[in-house]
Amino acid sequence: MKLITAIIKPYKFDEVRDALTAIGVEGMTVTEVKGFGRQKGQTEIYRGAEYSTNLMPKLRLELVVADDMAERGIEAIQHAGRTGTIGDGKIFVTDVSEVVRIRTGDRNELAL
Amino acid sequence: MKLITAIIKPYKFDEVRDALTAIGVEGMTVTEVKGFGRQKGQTEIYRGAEYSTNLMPKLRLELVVADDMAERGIEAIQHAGRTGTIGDGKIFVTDVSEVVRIRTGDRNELAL
Amino acid sequence: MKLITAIIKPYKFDEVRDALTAIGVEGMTVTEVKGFGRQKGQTEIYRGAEYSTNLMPKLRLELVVADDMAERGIEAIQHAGRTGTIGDGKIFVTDVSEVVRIRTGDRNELAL
Amino acid sequence: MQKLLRHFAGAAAGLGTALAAGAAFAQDAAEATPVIDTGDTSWMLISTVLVAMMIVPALGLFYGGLVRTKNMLSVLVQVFAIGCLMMILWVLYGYSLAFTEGNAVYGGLSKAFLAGITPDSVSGTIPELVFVCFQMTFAALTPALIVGAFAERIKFSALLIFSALWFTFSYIPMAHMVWGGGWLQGDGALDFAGGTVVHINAGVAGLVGCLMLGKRIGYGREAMPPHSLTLTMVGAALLWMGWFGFNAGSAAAAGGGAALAMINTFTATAGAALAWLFVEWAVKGKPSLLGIVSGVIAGLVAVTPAAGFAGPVGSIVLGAVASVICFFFCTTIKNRFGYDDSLDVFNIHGVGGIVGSILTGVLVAPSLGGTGIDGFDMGSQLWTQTVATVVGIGWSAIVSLILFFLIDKTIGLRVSTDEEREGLDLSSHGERAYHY
Amino acid sequence: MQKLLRHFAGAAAGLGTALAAGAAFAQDAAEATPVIDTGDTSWMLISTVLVAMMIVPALGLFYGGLVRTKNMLSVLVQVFAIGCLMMILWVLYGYSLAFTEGNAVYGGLSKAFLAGITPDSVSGTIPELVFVCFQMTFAALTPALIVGAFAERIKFSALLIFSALWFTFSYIPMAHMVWGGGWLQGDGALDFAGGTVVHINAGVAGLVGCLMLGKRIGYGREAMPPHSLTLTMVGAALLWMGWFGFNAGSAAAAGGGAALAMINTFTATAGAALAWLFVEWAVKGKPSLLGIVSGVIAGLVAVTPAAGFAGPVGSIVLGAVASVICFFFCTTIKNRFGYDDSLDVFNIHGVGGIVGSILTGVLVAPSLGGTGIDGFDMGSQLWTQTVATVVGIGWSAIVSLILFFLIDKTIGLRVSTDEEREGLDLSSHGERAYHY
Amino acid sequence: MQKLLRHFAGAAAGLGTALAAGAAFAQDAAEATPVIDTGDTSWMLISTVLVAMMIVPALGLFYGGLVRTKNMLSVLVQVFAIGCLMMILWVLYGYSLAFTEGNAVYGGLSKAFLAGITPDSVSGTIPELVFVCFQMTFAALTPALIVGAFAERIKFSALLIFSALWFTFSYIPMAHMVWGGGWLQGDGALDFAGGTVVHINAGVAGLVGCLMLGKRIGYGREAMPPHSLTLTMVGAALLWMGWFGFNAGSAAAAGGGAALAMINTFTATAGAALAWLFVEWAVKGKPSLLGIVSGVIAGLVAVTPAAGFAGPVGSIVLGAVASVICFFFCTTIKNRFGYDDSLDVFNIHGVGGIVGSILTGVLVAPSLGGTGIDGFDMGSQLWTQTVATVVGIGWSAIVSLILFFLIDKTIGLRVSTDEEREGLDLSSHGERAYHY
Ligand SMILES: Nc1ncnc2c1ncn2[C@@H]1O[C@H](COP(=O)(O)OP(=O)(O)O)[C@@H](O)[C@H]1O
Ligand SMILES: Nc1ncnc2c1ncn2[C@@H]1O[C@H](COP(=O)(O)OP(=O)(O)O)[C@@H](O)[C@H]1O
Ligand SMILES: Nc1ncnc2c1ncn2[C@@H]1O[C@H](COP(=O)(O)OP(=O)(O)O)[C@@H](O)[C@H]1O
Repeated sequence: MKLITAIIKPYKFDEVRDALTAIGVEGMTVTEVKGFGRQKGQTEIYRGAEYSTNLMPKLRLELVVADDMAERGIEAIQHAGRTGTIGDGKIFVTDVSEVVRIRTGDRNELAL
Repeated sequence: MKLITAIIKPYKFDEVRDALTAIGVEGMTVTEVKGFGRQKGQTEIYRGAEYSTNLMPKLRLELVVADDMAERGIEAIQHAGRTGTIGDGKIFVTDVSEVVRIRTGDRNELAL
Repeated sequence: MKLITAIIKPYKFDEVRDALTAIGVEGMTVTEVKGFGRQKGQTEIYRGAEYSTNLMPKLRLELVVADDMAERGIEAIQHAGRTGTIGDGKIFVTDVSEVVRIRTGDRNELAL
Repeated sequence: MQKLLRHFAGAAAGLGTALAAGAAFAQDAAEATPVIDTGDTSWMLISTVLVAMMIVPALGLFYGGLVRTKNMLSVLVQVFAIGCLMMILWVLYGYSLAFTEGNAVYGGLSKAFLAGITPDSVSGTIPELVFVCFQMTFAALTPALIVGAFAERIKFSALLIFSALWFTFSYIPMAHMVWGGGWLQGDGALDFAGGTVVHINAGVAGLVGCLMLGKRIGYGREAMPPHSLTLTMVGAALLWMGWFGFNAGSAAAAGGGAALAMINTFTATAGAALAWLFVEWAVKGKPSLLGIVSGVIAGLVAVTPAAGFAGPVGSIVLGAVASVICFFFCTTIKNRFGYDDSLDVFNIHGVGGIVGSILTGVLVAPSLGGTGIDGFDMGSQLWTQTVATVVGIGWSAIVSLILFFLIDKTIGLRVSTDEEREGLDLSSHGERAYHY
Repeated sequence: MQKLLRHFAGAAAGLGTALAAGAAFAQDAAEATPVIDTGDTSWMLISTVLVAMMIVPALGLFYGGLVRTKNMLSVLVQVFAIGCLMMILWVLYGYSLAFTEGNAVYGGLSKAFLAGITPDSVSGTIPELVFVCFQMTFAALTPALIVGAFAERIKFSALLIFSALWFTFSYIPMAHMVWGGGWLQGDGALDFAGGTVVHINAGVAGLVGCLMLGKRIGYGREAMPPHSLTLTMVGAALLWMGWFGFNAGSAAAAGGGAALAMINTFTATAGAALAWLFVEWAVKGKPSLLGIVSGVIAGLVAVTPAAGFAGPVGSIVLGAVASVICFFFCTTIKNRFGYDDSLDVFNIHGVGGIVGSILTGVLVAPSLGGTGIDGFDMGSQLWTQTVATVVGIGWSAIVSLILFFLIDKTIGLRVSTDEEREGLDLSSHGERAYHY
Repeated sequence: MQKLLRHFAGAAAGLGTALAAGAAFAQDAAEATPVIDTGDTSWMLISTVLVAMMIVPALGLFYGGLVRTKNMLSVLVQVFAIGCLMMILWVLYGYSLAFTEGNAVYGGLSKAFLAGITPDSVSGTIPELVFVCFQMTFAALTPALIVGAFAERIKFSALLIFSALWFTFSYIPMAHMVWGGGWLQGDGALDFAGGTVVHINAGVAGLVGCLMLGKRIGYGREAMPPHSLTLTMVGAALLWMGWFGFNAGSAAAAGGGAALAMINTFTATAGAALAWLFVEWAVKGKPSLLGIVSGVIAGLVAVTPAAGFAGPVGSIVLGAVASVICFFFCTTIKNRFGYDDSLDVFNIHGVGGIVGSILTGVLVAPSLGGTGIDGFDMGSQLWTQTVATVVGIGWSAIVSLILFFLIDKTIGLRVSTDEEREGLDLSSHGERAYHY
């Protein structure tokens, strides 16, 4: 099984989720994160102090899928999450050796 | 070493932590996340607008353990985190190739 | 490619980021997390109720780097993130099988 | 109204009449050597503060809590800046154009820059400067009410220009017509504290605005829940508190008229709040905080024209009826017609104002516990109320339409798509509301 | 009290007497052609607004900040809805049953629906409608105070029913007994602004309620820290501000009596706040914000019955003593006995009210800077104060016990375990407080 | 000032004079059997509440919103505790030392513990106890203003000691000198509501404090954005509302003088708010919420000494000028000189106070719409204003310097590095502001 971790623009979430649901992904876990990268943030000014942050708000999606779903998942995310402007984010794939569904104790593919 | 990532119901956290402490786990990292899965959320209504979210609040636990602790860790979480109702969450296990303790520079098992 | 996950003290973030930028890391993803470990928190008191939490605020950095950058990344973080007191945090390294840049569809090293 | 009220027992004399008379014709009254009543002055000073508090923080919080985090500060800046700008314009020419003698629509410029008004000038039983201040708060509040209708997407510069022009061409004429000796003042329409001048006027401008600007990006598709109902609650509660100054202050004296307006401002509001709560409970399954505070505002709007005329029990009914109608607009009509009145300015201020304005003609009836007016006949009074209401709607609609059109064709009304998505706080104001 | 007070210099005449007299026996007074004093009226109008502000937003924020995020809105809806419901009931029958002539426990129904009260009716030196409004805010506040004791677990429908019944069977009788010409008014007990009627009454009901409902799930095991002490601070500060209307407004006139009540409302509160701060610093190691604001409330509660009788320096002592005793209840007694008085309603309002009620009998002594009363004897006054206090405790306890029992056996008092865990905001009201 | 004002039409009589006279020399006046005016009393009672509200919640929120989350509660505790402590000290000796006859710098102790003041004591047309309360709120507010200059790093115990001593050696003497019959009262300097005593005094102490304590860890390197501009907005708005009591209450009566002070408190503030907004828009590219509310405070500070002397249009100019100068200090001077005046206490209260104090000498000119004073000559009045300003600056600077030095050498002024990094909420007060 594979763990797909995707960093996306927050307002793209609904589209990405729909694209994933469409290909049969039934679960994922979402975290609000800050992304540091090429994309530069707005300058914030508070009286005398100016801060130009490079930390942009992003969503981090985590989904474990069966090996054969991985490529389709990646494509779905890349397609739906793309705006074509800097800061669209990344997708990382890592191997997962074991998955458990807490409710039932089911393991691996059964647990997805 | 293994990285155990567990998505659990927030109110189960104290029980899960106690179960892990009991088997000798000494550290973990906790993130507030939203889970998307079979469990459906309450409908929220704000004047004319109704939103039924599928994003449920969850806690994400991350703990790196020595290989021989992995199975006991999984069992402790599955046991303590279980309520038997939909939405109890998942556990994922991935391999970790290296661990460092920042304070000392200790590596691997020493760093846990 | 490697995924370096580092748990650090929040106020060390600027130093760690600068150290990583200095060695050529161009992107990372940051999450606010709570850490459970040896470090003990302050006791909070609210009228009759006292809570001594063991959950300390931490930042979790996630950066994917080319294999040959991994060791330098680890060292940069360990060096810049160190205060020498308990609770400085951990670094974990895992393998990443695939990376995609959403904007362009570039894969792997190209996507970093 | 002025003539009718003269015959009327005094207890419920609307501010417009009582004070405008004093203010506008101070010369004539001078022979009678008017004296200041410290009790009345004290009440009008604090009423002024209460109404000012309705602008900031109350309206800012009420609206701000309802938008998404990324637009929070934009709403606060808008309300704050409009309030301040109107205060300046009021002193420069607003007061004079509204409250000196002139034609049917505008007064004159004899008191521009408050010329000739000294601390010793008297208006009724209070210093004229207090009357200037009290009316200033109304003038500053009204344009700020409008911003809720097109929150989260308007360009700040366009809004400031719109507000200044709308103040000049819609607020001032309406104030002069209803309170300042103009067209509507003689026709017997009852409007105790500004149902037409303030709420219908602002509500209709909001509707026109949200139609002209179009919907927010993602409206109807993305979730846009209020970012802090806690703040909305605080805003609503403070609006209620401020409204005691608005309504009971409109009696212009600390006596029985203020007392009646105050109790009605309690009972109509309580009735409306509970009505929304229970209707929502029945229809949607759960009684909500946003529901009860929406009812509060609906009740306050509806009782504004009636506060000095209806009885306390009649006001309960008034509040409840208006609340249910506003509920229907917010939950059904808006969705049916698809206009994005973001914070329900028209659906509550406009609709509630219309209901209140018309029902005032019913509830003033002594048989229903009202104070009655000289020669009261419900049929003809209802007609008079309807005429004034329609004039208010029409005037505001036409002026707003023209202004929004002109601004749209020149500097544009909306921010860019990217800016809207980023949120106005960062893109227009360079700040973020929270760094927790 | 009435008889005693008549001999008493006027400066510190408790509202109950002064106005109730005027209100209840307006007919007799009619010959004396009572006139309205605009200064007094102005002060009572604004005092009414101040007390109303104590309900919303002040109490809502004070309590709301102390609960967990998931229950924030439930507290706000509870406070808001109870406040509105009581306002309606007050107009329908509450005022009449409390403040018209009747038997020892209840008045009559002659003024139900405020029948016969016009803007021209006078009570003392103010319009009777102002007195109705001022008293309305007390009646609306008191039942809302109770909700803190069993916050985070009560069923909303059960709470509304309890509040309506408790208002009818505990608040109204106590108000009639103490202020409306009933049982306790003749016995000489001193209660300037409502220590018994409001605070002891509500505090005891809260204790009974939290015992009958049981503890929150996880109480004592899970951390339940306040979700926003900032909001609690705002609430406490606004309660203090509103309390100036509560206490100094209870003088029913803008004179020396109000002045004394106001300075005592400053000094007792400041004394109590610092006392809690320093005791906590000494005992727990750190002075906290929640500590200082808890002291503020304890001081305000304690000075309520004494505000028009004690001297400013005596009030400092009163506040400090009450504060330390409440601290002891919140930090020790509650844990020892294990009742889950979630927001310390009994531990502060009940206990502080009792301390204040009894010490009023001491601090009124001219030798201690108090105003004195005719024929003062500390021993007998203390006895009188104790009797009134015990009656207040007993009455409220019995009524509350019966009501909670009946509701529990019929529709049930508590939400389900799942709903409690999910949080009342979502499960009972279908909303979330924050979407940051 | 006293002499000058006697010749002056009464409308704009500064509180200091009018009431202090009444208070300090009550004996002499006794023959004239002073009577209480209920209207004036009503206005002064509510003005007192308004000023009290400036301390909590207003100042607490204004400052609290500007600090980082981890120090939120520390600011709230500081403001709350200082306020309460000063109230106690005011009753014990402050009022007496400030407002009884004595030497050029201090009054006497004849009214320590408020000895001899009863509810029947009269001061001008109001009960003396009301005057005591009104002045108490000024005394409690002023030291609390200072904390913003060295927020996020001061040791709580050191702050309490500093505040008590600074109150005794800087606030009381300044109040006595300017209002209580001391040194500066006779020299003709105009200070309507406390520009020197309150704002310059506090602003200069803040500057000295932030220099003596040093910069916050990370200042200039780490981002330290305000944690909640929403709260800062609420605080600023409530400060404005409270300031109506501060300025218009300083007329000590509900008449034309209060009316003038009120309208100036509107127009100067609105002018200042817009000036900051537009200057920031021009210079920094975007108009911000923090900008507009900073302008609000700058305008309020500047108009404080002028409120009863300038005209409404002159006040617009006054506010705008002060605002631009304060903007310059906050954005340029502070960075150039590198002092960490964390929340810009000196840059706004100090600088705005100085600008206002001096320009009052200009704007009082009848030719500029001011009220004029007997024998007005702009040159000499400007000189008088400058002298008083310099005395205020010097006195506060020297006292603050000595006090900070002594405390630093004994118990120390700053928390440890670890505590500062952890945040004062947890390390000094054992709490966290939010648990969302
Ligand atoms: N090496 C990396 N490791 C982890 N996350 C990264 C890395 N590089 C970029 N990111 C994440 O991807 C986001 C987008 O990256 P950025 O460089 O801004 O744009 P783009 O992906 O379009 O080139 C960043 O905000 C960050 O969250
Ligand atoms: N494929 C997945 N990858 C990552 N997280 C998942 C996945 N499926 C479920 N989850 C997480 O587990 C939580 C519980 O899943 P859900 O399907 O609701 O219930 P259950 O695990 O009881 O079948 C989800 O809220 C989500 O956070
Ligand atoms: N086994 C672990 N798995 C995941 N995270 C851990 C683990 N142990 C510690 N951590 C993280 O590292 C942080 C620091 O650990 P701690 O034991 O307090 O100090 P130190 O690393 O200095 O020994 C913790 O707060 C937690 O976030």
